[in-house]
Amino acid sequence: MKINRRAQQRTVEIVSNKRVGAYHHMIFAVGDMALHALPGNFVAISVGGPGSAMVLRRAFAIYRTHDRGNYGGTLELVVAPHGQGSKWLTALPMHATVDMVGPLGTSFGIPTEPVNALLVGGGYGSAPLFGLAELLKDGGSRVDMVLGASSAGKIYAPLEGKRAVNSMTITTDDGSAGTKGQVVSVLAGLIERYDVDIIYSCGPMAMLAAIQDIATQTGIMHQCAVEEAMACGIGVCMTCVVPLRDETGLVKMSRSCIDGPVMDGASVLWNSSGKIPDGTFGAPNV
Amino acid sequence: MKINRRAQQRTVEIVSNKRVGAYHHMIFAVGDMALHALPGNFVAISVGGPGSAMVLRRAFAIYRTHDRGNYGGTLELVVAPHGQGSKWLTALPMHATVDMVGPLGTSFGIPTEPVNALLVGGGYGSAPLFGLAELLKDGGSRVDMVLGASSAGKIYAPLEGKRAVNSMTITTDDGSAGTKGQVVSVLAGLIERYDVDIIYSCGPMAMLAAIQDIATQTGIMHQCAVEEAMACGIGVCMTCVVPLRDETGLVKMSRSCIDGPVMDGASVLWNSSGKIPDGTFGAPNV
Amino acid sequence: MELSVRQMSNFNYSTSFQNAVFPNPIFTASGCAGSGKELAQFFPLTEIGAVVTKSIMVKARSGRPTPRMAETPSGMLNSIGLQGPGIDQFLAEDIPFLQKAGARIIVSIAGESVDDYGSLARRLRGVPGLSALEVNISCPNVENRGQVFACDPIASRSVVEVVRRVLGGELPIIVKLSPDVTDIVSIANEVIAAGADGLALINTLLGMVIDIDTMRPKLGGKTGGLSGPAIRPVAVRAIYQVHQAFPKIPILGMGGIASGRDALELVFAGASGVSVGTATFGNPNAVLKVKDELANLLIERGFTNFKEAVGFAHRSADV
Amino acid sequence: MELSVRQMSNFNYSTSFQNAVFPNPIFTASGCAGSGKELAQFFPLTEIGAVVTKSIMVKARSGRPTPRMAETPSGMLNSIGLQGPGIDQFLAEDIPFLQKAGARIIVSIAGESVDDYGSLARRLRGVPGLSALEVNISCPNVENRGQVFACDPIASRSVVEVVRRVLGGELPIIVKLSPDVTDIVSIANEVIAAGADGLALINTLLGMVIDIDTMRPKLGGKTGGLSGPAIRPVAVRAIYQVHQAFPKIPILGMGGIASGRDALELVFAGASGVSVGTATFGNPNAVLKVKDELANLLIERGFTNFKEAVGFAHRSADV
Ligand SMILES: Cc1cc2nc3c(=O)[nH]c(=O)nc-3n(C[C@H](O)[C@H](O)[C@H](O)COP(=O)(O)OP(=O)(O)OC[C@H]3O[C@@H](n4cnc5c(N)ncnc54)[C@H](O)[C@@H]3O)c2cc1C
Ligand SMILES: Cc1cc2nc3c(=O)[nH]c(=O)nc-3n(C[C@H](O)[C@H](O)[C@H](O)COP(=O)(O)OP(=O)(O)OC[C@H]3O[C@@H](n4cnc5c(N)ncnc54)[C@H](O)[C@@H]3O)c2cc1C
Ligand SMILES: Cc1cc2nc3c(=O)[nH]c(=O)nc-3n(C[C@H](O)[C@H](O)[C@H](O)COP(=O)(O)O)c2cc1C
Ligand SMILES: Cc1cc2nc3c(=O)[nH]c(=O)nc-3n(C[C@H](O)[C@H](O)[C@H](O)COP(=O)(O)O)c2cc1C
Ligand code: FES
Ligand code: FES
Repeated sequence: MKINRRAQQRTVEIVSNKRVGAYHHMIFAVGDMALHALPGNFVAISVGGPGSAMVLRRAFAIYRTHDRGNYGGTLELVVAPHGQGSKWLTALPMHATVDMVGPLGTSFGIPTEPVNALLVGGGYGSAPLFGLAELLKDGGSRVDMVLGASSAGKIYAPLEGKRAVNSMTITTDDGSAGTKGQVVSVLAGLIERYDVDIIYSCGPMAMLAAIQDIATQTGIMHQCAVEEAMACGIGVCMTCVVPLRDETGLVKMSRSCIDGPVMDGASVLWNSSGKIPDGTFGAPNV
Repeated sequence: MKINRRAQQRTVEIVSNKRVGAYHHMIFAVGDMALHALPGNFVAISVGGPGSAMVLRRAFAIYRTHDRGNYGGTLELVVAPHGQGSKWLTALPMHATVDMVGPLGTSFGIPTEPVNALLVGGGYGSAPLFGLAELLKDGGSRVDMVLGASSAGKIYAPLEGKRAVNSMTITTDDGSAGTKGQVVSVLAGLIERYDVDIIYSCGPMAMLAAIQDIATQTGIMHQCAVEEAMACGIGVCMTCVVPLRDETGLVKMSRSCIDGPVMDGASVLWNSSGKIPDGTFGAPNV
Repeated sequence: MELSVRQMSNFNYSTSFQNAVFPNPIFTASGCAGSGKELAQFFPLTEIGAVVTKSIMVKARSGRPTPRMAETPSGMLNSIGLQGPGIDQFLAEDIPFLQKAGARIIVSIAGESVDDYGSLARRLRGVPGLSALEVNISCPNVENRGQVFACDPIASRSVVEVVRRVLGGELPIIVKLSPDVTDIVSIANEVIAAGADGLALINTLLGMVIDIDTMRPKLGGKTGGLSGPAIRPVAVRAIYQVHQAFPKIPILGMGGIASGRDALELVFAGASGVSVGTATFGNPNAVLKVKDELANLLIERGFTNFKEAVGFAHRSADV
Repeated sequence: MELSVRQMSNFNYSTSFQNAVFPNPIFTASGCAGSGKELAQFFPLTEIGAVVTKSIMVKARSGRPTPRMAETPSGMLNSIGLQGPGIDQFLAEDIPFLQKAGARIIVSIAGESVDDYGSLARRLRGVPGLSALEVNISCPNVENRGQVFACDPIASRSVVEVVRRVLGGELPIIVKLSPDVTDIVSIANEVIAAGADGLALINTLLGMVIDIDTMRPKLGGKTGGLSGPAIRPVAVRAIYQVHQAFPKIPILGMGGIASGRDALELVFAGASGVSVGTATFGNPNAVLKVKDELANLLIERGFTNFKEAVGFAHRSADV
């Protein structure tokens, strides 16, 4: 079992915090924590400062890392100011420090041979895909990317990221950028056009489920980073579970922080929030 | 009954925050709240910011106010970074804002005729005495002051404050400034030397009680600002009570936020924390 | 904001507890609004649904010794011990003020014996301008080794029966329950059977803080009542359970409400009215803030009538 | 700090629950330390007093549907629903790991019937290297319309009697009580009479959060258990009351402990050991932090022996 062998807890300094569209791009000086991070891993950050009523960490997918630079190792996140915790974080000034645990969780699997990969991101779900794209390109793969969001401001796609992929497709629900509609509406076309072997995705659960439908229909692989609410991020609380089919066919409620966040899309029993799928290991006998 | 007729709730800006010895001298731009404050009044400030686990305001005696100036009306406090709330407050930067309610409570009574007044402060309890000294001097009174604390750093006595009084005596428990010992040890001498008519005091409850003993022995008036833990500061919670004898001789558990903080020392039944004095209005029949 | 305010005119914010009607459902919580005078300094009492008075007893009462409070994470403990002037002075001073201020008045009563409750109800029966009685049964019963009425179904029932008998149908009776019981639904069942028109949920939880410097309990009364946002999930649960069991009995909800979103949780759980207690200590204008925010949230969600939202979580949960 | 560390050598931090001795009194809380493996990534398990395992049941159990958690002011709700692999796999996988890691082990057991508890005790009786059993009776009793054992004195008693009978004097039994009862002292009394060597106080409080956007209960299981600093005053009170009534019965305290000062409150109230639960979610090293801070605070206060501090608030309160 993967037990976050390389995870560290440390106080890290914010060395940059910039608004980009609806998000904040934040850079942290994290020392050698940066050495061990792989695309798909996440970090968990304490929010609210001393005396805060917020007792749980917040998880953020790692956007990218640099081993060395002006600040030693750095780690970057793309954070949406959403509720109290993320608003607190994105409001922090330069040089403020936060308590960070990472890198945590599973990472995207990289094929040993060059492939045609389609990377699909929803909202800030694009963040981990750029580092992944780089790795795939380094391995000789073709990388096409499609990013979707409700509106243009919620597409996170920095210029260098756009340049690094073979093609970039944008969809927005309101049509304020790219094609009007949801990412799934353009997937079938892209899969055919680019002869896609594998889909990598990150975004809201409903989007991942829809992508899996297409992956199943077209018979291609799908690795996705899921996002269940996490209380601990380190595997000790059992709040973050999704029903996952293991190699033997057994469905278990599996922790998305340790057995994920990156999972094989075909192994996840989708749309099961609010229920325990029949036949799950230990499910109540009805 | 005095019901804080002039109290306002408003968001005020910090326009200065300086460490002075063990304290922070803080100035807030408060608009016309400054107009109505009298020596002895206090303000109540929300601490911890949004998402804080601290649900109660903190009370601070008003050090002084100015009706107008660069920032319009200003109000000044002397704050000891003690627990979580005061540490949060004293760590705020310039231009940060806080939610303040004030002015609250009773104020020191000013004699209509010139008198010989002795002002006694313990620790940050000196804060409200400087404004009081000014008022008394304006009315032609003689004002002597004695300030005590555990050590020199905890004596708050700005230069202009020292200059404004006829004499200033300092005591510290460890002898690091002034006379070694507690304020009460020098009181009898000062009362005699300056032919004191009235004592005004502010500081810890034990000090106020000891002063009252001397006031009783010497038969002089004593007005003191008490400091009971306050949950609301505005008279609605009944947590801040002290047993107080009214004009008819009846002892009632009276709110120090509304019937105080300034009280007639002779009317307070001292040393009754942890008990209800016998004969108090509504006391259990034993 | 603009939008909400414009739409407000079409929004029916009124609520009722049996025959008592209130223009809006946001009240003060008993013991958290002084005599009303103190809050009237910050806003006109006519603005809020009702003032719930501090619990009044037959005789004057000094309350518990100090220290009477301790701040706790997202909450506080209090051990006021029902300090108050007794019913005579209350009727002579506090009630006339509230009447003059035009406030809708809910008088909270507390007793040490079943008879006490009867006497209090008798004194209040004819008083003009009262909207309802709140019967606080979280008090030690001196006739039963000090066991709190609200923890004993039989004692709870007796209190409500007496009050009901004295009042006849004159004033709605809202019985305030303690969460410190094994089965709040069964206590609710008893008091409803005894004639309660409504229930108030929840009173404080019994708690303690130890001062790590003096190394002894911090409060003069040793234990105290825990209130504030910390207990909100317990309040939501209690209201949900009781509304589920008795959907026709109106509930006055309280416990950690400091904002419109907090109040909305209680309303969706089943509260027909919401009292704001501890939040007033942190913000004198909290009751008004809750009132305005809740209206906006309801309007945003398409409700045109407050009453449609009451208990909504029960209806939507099974869709 | 310097000073404390120097003096540490003279400080006796050990504690005991009947014949089980622990080098220090800071444990994990059941259900808050995974299988132990996950925390071992952050510190050696030998550093802490003991690992209390998540409650294990006879059969594998999927637990409740998601969402399983909601953050609340200074706390959280969980509705894990005792997900676990069942006793067989637990004995085959989890226990060997803990044994190898050199951890002191307290196994928490949970059942749906009195028999379940008996079977579990039987399976655990001979297992080498266990320090004690924690008996979690905050579970629905399927044989009694799902009423939680811990809410019913008779059912609580039956469970403890069975476990005692099966174990003989072999392993200390620590019975974990729920605070959601009218009179926790009377429940304590029953389980002590039935043979409990120690008590664990407190389990979570029953709570609910309503999602104001979906307008329904946020948790898949609707209600959940409230934990974290919000409930600390309830834990202190429960421990104080029970220690007052049964000063010789060791108590394992828990409920909102995140620092040494928090733990000190529980110790002064009467806890011989302190479990750290929810705080680990916010800080993987919380158990160690509490251990170090508590030692320093006790040394600062002149204690040379941890056990002298247990229940100190009772002794100093009457001075
Ligand atoms: C593996 C993982 C990766 C993530 N990566 C990112 C990222 O790169 N950028 C980013 O902005 N956010 C990310 N999130 C979401 C982030 O952790 C926070 O949940 C989000 O910022 C909202 O927290 P809040 O305090 O602002 O909101 P609040 O509403 O105050 O949060 C209350 C609680 O609900 C949980 N919660 C709320 N929304 C979500 C959500 N969408 N998913 C999971 N839990 C939620 C919070 O974690 C918290 O415990 C990620 C979450 C997970 C699990
Ligand atoms: C009328 C009045 C005037 C005051 N004037 C000043 C002043 O001018 N300068 C100053 O530094 N402080 C003053 N205080 C004390 C101040 O209100 C805070 O209590 C103090 O700053 C400690 O708060 P904290 O959050 O740091 O400590 P915490 O220990 O976190 O406080 C916890 C709770 O205990 C209460 N508390 C703690 N210590 C005291 C205390 N000594 N007196 C009353 N309540 C206490 C707090 O108000 C809070 O509710 C005054 C208090 C009162 C009642
Ligand atoms: C200081 C204080 C005094 C209280 N006095 C009373 C009272 O006299 N009668 C009563 O029924 N409840 C009393 N309560 C309980 C509140 O009315 C309310 O039920 C409880 O505090 C939960 O609400 P809150 O979290 O909004 O404060 C009191 C609460 C506090 C904090
Ligand atoms: C996620 C979670 C899972 C828990 N699982 C168990 C359990 O399996 N058995 C048990 O006895 N208590 C369980 N508890 C209760 C804790 O052991 C503890 O009694 C409670 O949370 C109070 O302590 P805390 O505030 O430090 O978390 C659980 C608590 C949480 C938060
Ligand atoms: S978040 Fe705690 S186990 Fe995954
Ligand atoms: S502090 Fe609330 S009445 Fe005085």
